[in-house]
Amino acid sequence: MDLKRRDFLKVIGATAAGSLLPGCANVETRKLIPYLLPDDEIVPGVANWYASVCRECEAGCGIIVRVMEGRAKKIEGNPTHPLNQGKLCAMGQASLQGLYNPDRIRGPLQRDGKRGEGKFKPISWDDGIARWVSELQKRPGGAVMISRPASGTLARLFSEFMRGISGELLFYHPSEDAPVRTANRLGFGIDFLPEYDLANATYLLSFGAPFVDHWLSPVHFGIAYGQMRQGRPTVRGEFVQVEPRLSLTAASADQWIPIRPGTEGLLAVGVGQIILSERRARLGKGDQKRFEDFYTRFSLDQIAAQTEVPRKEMIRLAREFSTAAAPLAIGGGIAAVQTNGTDTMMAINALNILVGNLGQPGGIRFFQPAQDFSSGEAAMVAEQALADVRGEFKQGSRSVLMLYQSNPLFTLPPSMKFGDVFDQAAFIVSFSPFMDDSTAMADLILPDHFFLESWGDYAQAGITPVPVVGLGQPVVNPLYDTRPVGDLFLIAARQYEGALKARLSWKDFKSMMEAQWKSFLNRQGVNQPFEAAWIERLQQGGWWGAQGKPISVSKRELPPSVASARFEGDEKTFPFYFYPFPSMNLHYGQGANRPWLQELPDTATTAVWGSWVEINTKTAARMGIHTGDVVRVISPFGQIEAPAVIYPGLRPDLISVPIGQGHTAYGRYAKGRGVNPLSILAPLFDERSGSLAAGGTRVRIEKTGKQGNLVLVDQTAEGKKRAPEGERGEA
Amino acid sequence: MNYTDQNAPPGGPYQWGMAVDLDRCTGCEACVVACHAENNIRISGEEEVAEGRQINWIRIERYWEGEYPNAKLKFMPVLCQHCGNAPCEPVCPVYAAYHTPDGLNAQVYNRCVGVRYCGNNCPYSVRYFNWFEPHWDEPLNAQLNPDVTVRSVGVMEKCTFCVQRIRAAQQTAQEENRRVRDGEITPACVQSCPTEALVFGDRNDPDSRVAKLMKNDRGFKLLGSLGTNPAITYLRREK
Amino acid sequence: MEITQNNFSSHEDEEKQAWKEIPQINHDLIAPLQSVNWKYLTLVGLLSLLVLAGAVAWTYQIKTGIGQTHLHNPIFWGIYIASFVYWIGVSHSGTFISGVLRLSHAEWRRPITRISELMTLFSIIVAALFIFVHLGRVWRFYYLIPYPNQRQIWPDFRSPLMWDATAIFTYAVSSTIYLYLPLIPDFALARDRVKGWRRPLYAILSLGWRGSQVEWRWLAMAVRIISILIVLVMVSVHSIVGFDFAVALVPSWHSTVMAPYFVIGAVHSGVAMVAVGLYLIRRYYHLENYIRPEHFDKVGKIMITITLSWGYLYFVDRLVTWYGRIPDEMNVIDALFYSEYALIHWFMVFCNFIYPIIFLTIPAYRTWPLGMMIVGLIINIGMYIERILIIVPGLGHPRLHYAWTSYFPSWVELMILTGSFAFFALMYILAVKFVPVISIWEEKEGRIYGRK
Amino acid sequence: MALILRRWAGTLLALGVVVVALIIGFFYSQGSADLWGQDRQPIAFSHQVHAGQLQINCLFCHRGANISPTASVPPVYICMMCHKSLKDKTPEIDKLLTYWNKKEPIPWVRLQRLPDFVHFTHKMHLSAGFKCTDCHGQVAQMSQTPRAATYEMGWCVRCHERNRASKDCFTCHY
Repeated sequence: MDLKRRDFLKVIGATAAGSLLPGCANVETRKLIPYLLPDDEIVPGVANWYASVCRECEAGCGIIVRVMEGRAKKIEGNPTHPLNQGKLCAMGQASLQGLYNPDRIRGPLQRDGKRGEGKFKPISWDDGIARWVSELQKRPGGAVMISRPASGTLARLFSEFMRGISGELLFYHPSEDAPVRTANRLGFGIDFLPEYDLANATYLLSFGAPFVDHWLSPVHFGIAYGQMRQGRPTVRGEFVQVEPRLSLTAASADQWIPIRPGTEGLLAVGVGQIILSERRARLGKGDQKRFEDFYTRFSLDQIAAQTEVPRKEMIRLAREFSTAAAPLAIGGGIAAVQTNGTDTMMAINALNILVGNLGQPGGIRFFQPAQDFSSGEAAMVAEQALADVRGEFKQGSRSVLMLYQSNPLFTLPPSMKFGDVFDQAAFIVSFSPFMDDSTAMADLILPDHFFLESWGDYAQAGITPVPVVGLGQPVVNPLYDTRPVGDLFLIAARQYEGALKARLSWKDFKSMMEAQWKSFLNRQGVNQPFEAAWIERLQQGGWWGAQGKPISVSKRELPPSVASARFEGDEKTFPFYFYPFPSMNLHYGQGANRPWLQELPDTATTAVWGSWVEINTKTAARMGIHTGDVVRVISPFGQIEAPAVIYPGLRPDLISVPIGQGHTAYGRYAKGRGVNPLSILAPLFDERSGSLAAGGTRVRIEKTGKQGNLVLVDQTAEGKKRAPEGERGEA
Repeated sequence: MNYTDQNAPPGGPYQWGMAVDLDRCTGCEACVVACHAENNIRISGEEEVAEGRQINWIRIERYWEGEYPNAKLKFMPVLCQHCGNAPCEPVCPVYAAYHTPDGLNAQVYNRCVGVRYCGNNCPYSVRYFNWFEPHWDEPLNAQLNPDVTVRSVGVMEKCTFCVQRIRAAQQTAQEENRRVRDGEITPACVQSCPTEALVFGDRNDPDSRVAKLMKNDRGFKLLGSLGTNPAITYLRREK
Repeated sequence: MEITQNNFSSHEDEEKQAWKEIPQINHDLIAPLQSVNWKYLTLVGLLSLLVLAGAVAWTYQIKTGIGQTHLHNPIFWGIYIASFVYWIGVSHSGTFISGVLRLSHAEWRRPITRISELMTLFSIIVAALFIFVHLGRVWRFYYLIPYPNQRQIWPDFRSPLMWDATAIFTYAVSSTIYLYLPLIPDFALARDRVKGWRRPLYAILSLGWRGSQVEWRWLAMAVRIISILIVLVMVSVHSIVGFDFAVALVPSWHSTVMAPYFVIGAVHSGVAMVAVGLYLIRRYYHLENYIRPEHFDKVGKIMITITLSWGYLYFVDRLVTWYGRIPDEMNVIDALFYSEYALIHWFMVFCNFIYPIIFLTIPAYRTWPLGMMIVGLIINIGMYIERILIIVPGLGHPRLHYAWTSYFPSWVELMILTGSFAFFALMYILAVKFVPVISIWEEKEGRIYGRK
Repeated sequence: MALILRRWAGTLLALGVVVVALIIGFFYSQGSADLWGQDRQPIAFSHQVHAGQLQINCLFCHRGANISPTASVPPVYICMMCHKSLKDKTPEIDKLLTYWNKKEPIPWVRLQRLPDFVHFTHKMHLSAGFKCTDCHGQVAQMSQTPRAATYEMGWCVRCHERNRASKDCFTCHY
C-alpha cells in the first residue's frame, strides 16, 4: 500500500474505456498509455477491492471500493463490518461523485477581494500554511475550530492541536440525534449509544424515530428491520410509528398515529401510566415507588386532549406494548427536535424500563465500545454551543475561525445571527474539499483530500454489539493538489512556536495513525508483528472484537418534567406547525452536489432536483392549492417560496419542507437550487441537549399565484392511481 | 481445454430469477443509486427529468392509499421482469430485444435502431430510451464501469440483471468446471439492499433461496393476468 | 363549350358528334402540361420553402438526437407514427376509388381515377419518409433490410413492423404500376404533342406506344388484372397497419376491430382527400366540363356509406371496451371521453361523423363543389386527430399507473409535419405539370363508347 | 425509334440499381469495418526483433493476456529491464530512454481495437487453449503489426461456430 510506487500511475492503462461510445470513433482510445511502473496489485482490466470507512454521514459504515486502473468504480458495504454487514445506503454509494465531483477545490486558495465575494486566487501550500500558522501565532488562544465530528486518530490530533494553541474545538454536525444521546447520558448515565435490537423485537413502538431515513445509522437499522419483519420463521415484528408527518419510516409501519407535534413525550407518559396501573410493569423493587410517584402526576384525559390520541387508543397501545414478547420503544426525528426533545426521549426510554427490556434481546442493550483507542476529549456539541461561540467572537475573546467540513452558515438559521462570526472574525480558514456556503466566506482555503484519497480511522461509539474501529485507506491517488488535513495540522504543529512541536512530532498523519494502532493492537493482545497485523487490518477494513456481555445499567433516571413543547409564533397569525426534515438523500445538504442524489426521487413525493412544500390534502383543498403551485411559507423570522406537493400523510395543521437545497455555493449541481427551510426558523433550543428545536417554529402559508418548476418523476395527479392488483391482495 | 457453451453448464441450464419481498422494502432507494453506479446510467438533469426522460432501471413506485388520518404509503420496486413470455421481444424488427437461453431478457444496444416498439409494448414501462448522447461533467466519467457499455443516442436500454456480473461468475465457474453457487451472483441492487428485500438466484436450482421464496404463499407475479410469465416474484406485504 | 346530352336522335349521330369533340378534349387536357404562370411558380416556391424548413428540422433532429421531439417514457410513439398511419390511409383512397370503380365499370370514374392514383403514389412516399424520421438511429436503417451479411443476422419477421415494411413495399410497387399502365397511351399522346426537353422523356415513358389494336387489347387486360390485385393489396396492407396496434399489449390498442377499422378509416380520409383534389384541379385548370357536379355528387354518396361504416366500427370498438369494463382499458376511455383528451376527442367525432352525416345527406350540398371540398378538409383534419388519439392516450396510460403521463409535439415535430404536407402538395403540383391529370384516352373512350 | 428508346429505358434502370447498391454498400462498410489508417508509432518497435529473433514470450510483455480481459501493453519499466543493461545505441532506443528519464509513458498508437459494445476477454480465450497467433497472426515475422483479421462480428461468429462456443448475443454484447 505504499503510495510512492503508484505515483506514476496517473495515466490509465489500455482497456476499452467505459467512455468510448458505440459507433463513435473516440480519439483518446486510439492511444495506448502503458503504466510506467508495474504495480503488483494492478492488472489492467482486473478490479481491485480496497476496504475503507464511509464518511458521508456520522454512522461510519465499512465500505469496499472497486478500483480499476487507479479509478474508483463502485462502492459497496464491507461484508465483514458489524455495523452495515455489506450493505450501504444511497448517500454512501454516491460518495464516488464526491470524489469525482467537477467542483472540488483543486488547490490551496486565498481570498481575493472582499470577504464573501467568493473571489479567490491560488496560493502555494507553503505560503498558505505559513499564513495560517502566523495568524494563529498572532492571536494565541484566539482560535475556534468548528469541525464535522472527527473520530479516532484525527479527532485526537485536532484536540491536541487545539489544546496546544489553547483554542476551542467543537465537533458540530447538524442532526436530530443530539437529544437521543443526551437522554441516554442523563437517563442511563452512559455516554455512548446502545444497541437498539430491532432485529429481535416483536413489537416496535417508535415515536418519530426515522430509522430508515437518517436516524443514527439507517443502514444498520434497515438490516435489523428486515430481520424484524421476515427474518424469523414464525414471528413477524409489529411496528407502530407515532409522528405528525408520515415519514419514509412510517410508511413501512403497520400503523401510523398522527400525534400533535411536541406531545410525543406526554403520550409515552400516558402509555406508561396505563402499563403501571394495569400492573404490567416489570420494575425492580427500588424503581416501583419512584415510577408510581412520577406517573401519577399526569391525568390521562389531559394527555389525550393534548396529544389528540384518544384514551382507548392509548390503552390499546399500552396493552399491545406491555404484553409483547420483546417490546421496544425508540424515539427521534420530529419528536426530538422540539424544545422538550430530551425529556421526550427520556420519557420514551422510561417505557423500555417499564417493560424491563434493558439488556434483553430485542430491547435496549449497551455494549462496551472499543477501549483505549484515543479519540481525544472533544465531545459532540449542538447548535446552542455555536450560539455561545458567537458571543465569544462578539466580545473579541475569539478572533480566528477554523472550519473543517462544517457548514454552519447553511445549517444554522439566520435568526441565530451566526453570520456575525464571519463578519467579526479576523481570520477564517477552511479545510473543506468543497466550496460550501461557509468555505466561500473564508480568507484561506487549504483543501483536504476527499476521504477516499486519505488515511483515517473511525472508533464506533455504540450501536453495534461488538467494539469496532474502522480503518480507512486511500483507494485512489489524489486527483488534485490537495493535502490530507492531518498532515496539515502536523506541519502546522512543527512550525508553531511552543510545546506543540514536542507533542505532535510525527512526520505525517499516517505514521501517527500507525503509532496509535500499534499501541492499540498491543493492548488488544494481538501478538503478530505490527506490519503483518496492520496489513491484515487494512484488508479487513478495521478491527472488531468479540461480542461482550451487555453492560448492566444501574442508573434509571426519569425526566424531571414532561410537558408539551413551546412554539414560536402565536397560533392566530401562524396557524401551522412547521417541520423542516432532513431530506432522505441530501440529509442536511451534504448530498446536494452529487447528481445521483439530486436525481434520486424522494420516495414519497417522487420529487427531484429541488425543494417542495408538503401540504395536507384537505388543507390544500381548503386553500385552493394544487401540486405545483408556488406557496410562500412565512414564519416570524422570514419566508421561503417553493412549489407545493399535496401530501396525504400529513396532519392538516402541519407544513413540512425538506432540508438540503437552497445552497448559495457548493458547486454547479447545488448552487441556487431550491430553498433552505432552516432559514426561517426561530432560535429555539432544547435546553437540555442544546440542539436546535427545528420543529418549534409556527408558520402560515400564502398562495403566490406562480407556477414553480416542480419536477416529479410521477407526473400524474394524486388520487387517480391504484397499486397493481397483486399488491392490493387480489392476485 | 473445454469450449463448452456457457449457457450449457454442467447440470443443466440456468434460469435467473429474482424475488422481491414487499414486506421488507422500506423504499430507501439504495438499490437505485447502486444501479446507476454499476450500469453507467446517464445523469439526465433537471430539464430531461421534467420531460419524463429520467432513466431508472430499477425504480421505487409509490402508491398512496386512503386519506388522512388513514393514509397509507406503499412501495414497490419495479425493474425489468425478464418475462419468459416477453411482449417486448417479438415486436423488435431487428432482434435487438430477445431472450437468452438462461432466461434473461436481453437488449443488444449496438443492434437497436430505435423504433421504440418494445418500449410501447412493455406493460411494466421499464424500458428506457436514450433521447440524447449521454454526458458526464469531467471527471465524473472517471467512475464509469468498463464492464458495461455506455449507451449512445437513439438506443433502448433496460435492466440486465447485471449481466456483466453473471457472465463473470459463469466464466469462473466454467474454468473450475462447476455450476455457479447460490448467492455467488448478486446484481448491484440486490447487493446493496439493506433489508434484503431483493433476492437473486437460479430458479432451476430447487435449493436456491430465490426458488424457495418463489414458493412462498405471499408470492404473486406483477400484472400476472397478462401471462407474461415474469422471472420476478413479488411477495405481498403483510398488513 | 357546353355539352348538351340527350338532343341526338341515334347512337350513330351521337358517336359522330363525339368524334368531333376528340381534338378539343386532347387540347383541353394537354394544355395544363404546357402553361406555367407566376401564380403556379410562387406556389411552388412557397411549398419548397416549407419542405426545406422540414428538412432542416429533421437534420437538426438527427444531429442532436431524437430527443428534439417531446416523446418520453412511456409515450415512445408520437405524431411521426400518427402521420405515417395517416398518409398510408390517404394513399389507399386512390387505388380504392379507381380500382373499385374500374371493376364496377362506373362511368363517372373517368375524370377521377388519375387524380386519385397520383395521390396514392405521393402519399405513400411521404408515409415511407416518416418511418425514417421516426427512427432513433436512422443511420442504422439498413438493419431493417433483409440482406445477407457477415453478422449472419436477419430482421425478425415476427415483428409487425417487418410486416409493415413488406406490405408497404408491395403496395408502393403495385400502385406505381397501376398508375403507370393507364398512363402509357397518354404519354404517347403527349410525346406527339409536347415540344421541348420533355419530348424524349415522354418518348421513353410511352415505351414506344403506337396505339395498335394488339396494344390496346393487352393494355385493357393488364389494367383489369392489376385493378383486382390492387384492391386486394390495399385491403391487406391497411389491415397490417392495423395489426401494428392490434397485436400490441397497450391498453386500447389491443382490439380485434383494428384491421377493418383501419381500412375504413383509410378510405375515409382518402376519399375525402380526393374530393379536395377534385375541387382544386377543377378550379385551377378550368376543367369544369370534365369534372362536373355529378361527379362530386357520386363521391359524396360514397362518402356517406364510408362515414356510416366508420362510425359503426368506432362505436363497436368503444362499446366492447365499455361493456367489458377492463380497468386498464377504461382508464384510456375515461381520458378520452371525460378528462384530458375529451375536448379534442369529441371534436374528432364531430369532424369524422357528425358534420359529414348532417351535410352529405342533403343532395343539394353534394353537388356544391366548394362544400364538398370543405367536407373533405374537415374529414381529413378529423382523421389526423383520430390517428393521434389512437396512439397517444393508450401509451399515456400504461398498466402501472405510476408511469402515467401525457404528450404534446415539439416545434421540431411540428415543422417536420408541415414539411411533409408541403412535400405532398409540391410533388402533386409538379406532377400535374408532367402527367395529364385526367386520363385522356379513358375520357375519350367514355365519350364514344361510354353511354352504350 | 421506339425500339432504341426501349433500350435507353433498360440502361437507365440498370444505372439506378447500381447507384442504390453503391449507397447500401457504403453504409454497410461504415457500420462494420474500422476504416481509419494505421498511424506511425512513436517508437519504431519491431515485434520481428523481439518476438522473432529474441524469442521473447508474448506474455512476458503483454502480461495481462492470460489473467485479464485485456492483454495490456507493457509498462516502460519492462522495456528498461533489458534496455538498462543493453549497451547498443540506436536512435529508437534513445527515444525509449528519453521517455524513461522524463518518467513519461509511451503513447503507443492503438492498432488492435474493438468497439466499446464488444466485451472480449483474452483470459477466456487463452484458457480455452487458443494461441495469440490465432487472432494476431505471425507477429514474430512482422516488423509492424497491422490488424491480422477484420475483427468484425462475422469473423468472431464463424470461429465461435467452429468451436461450438456460445453464439448468444449476450455473450459479448452488454
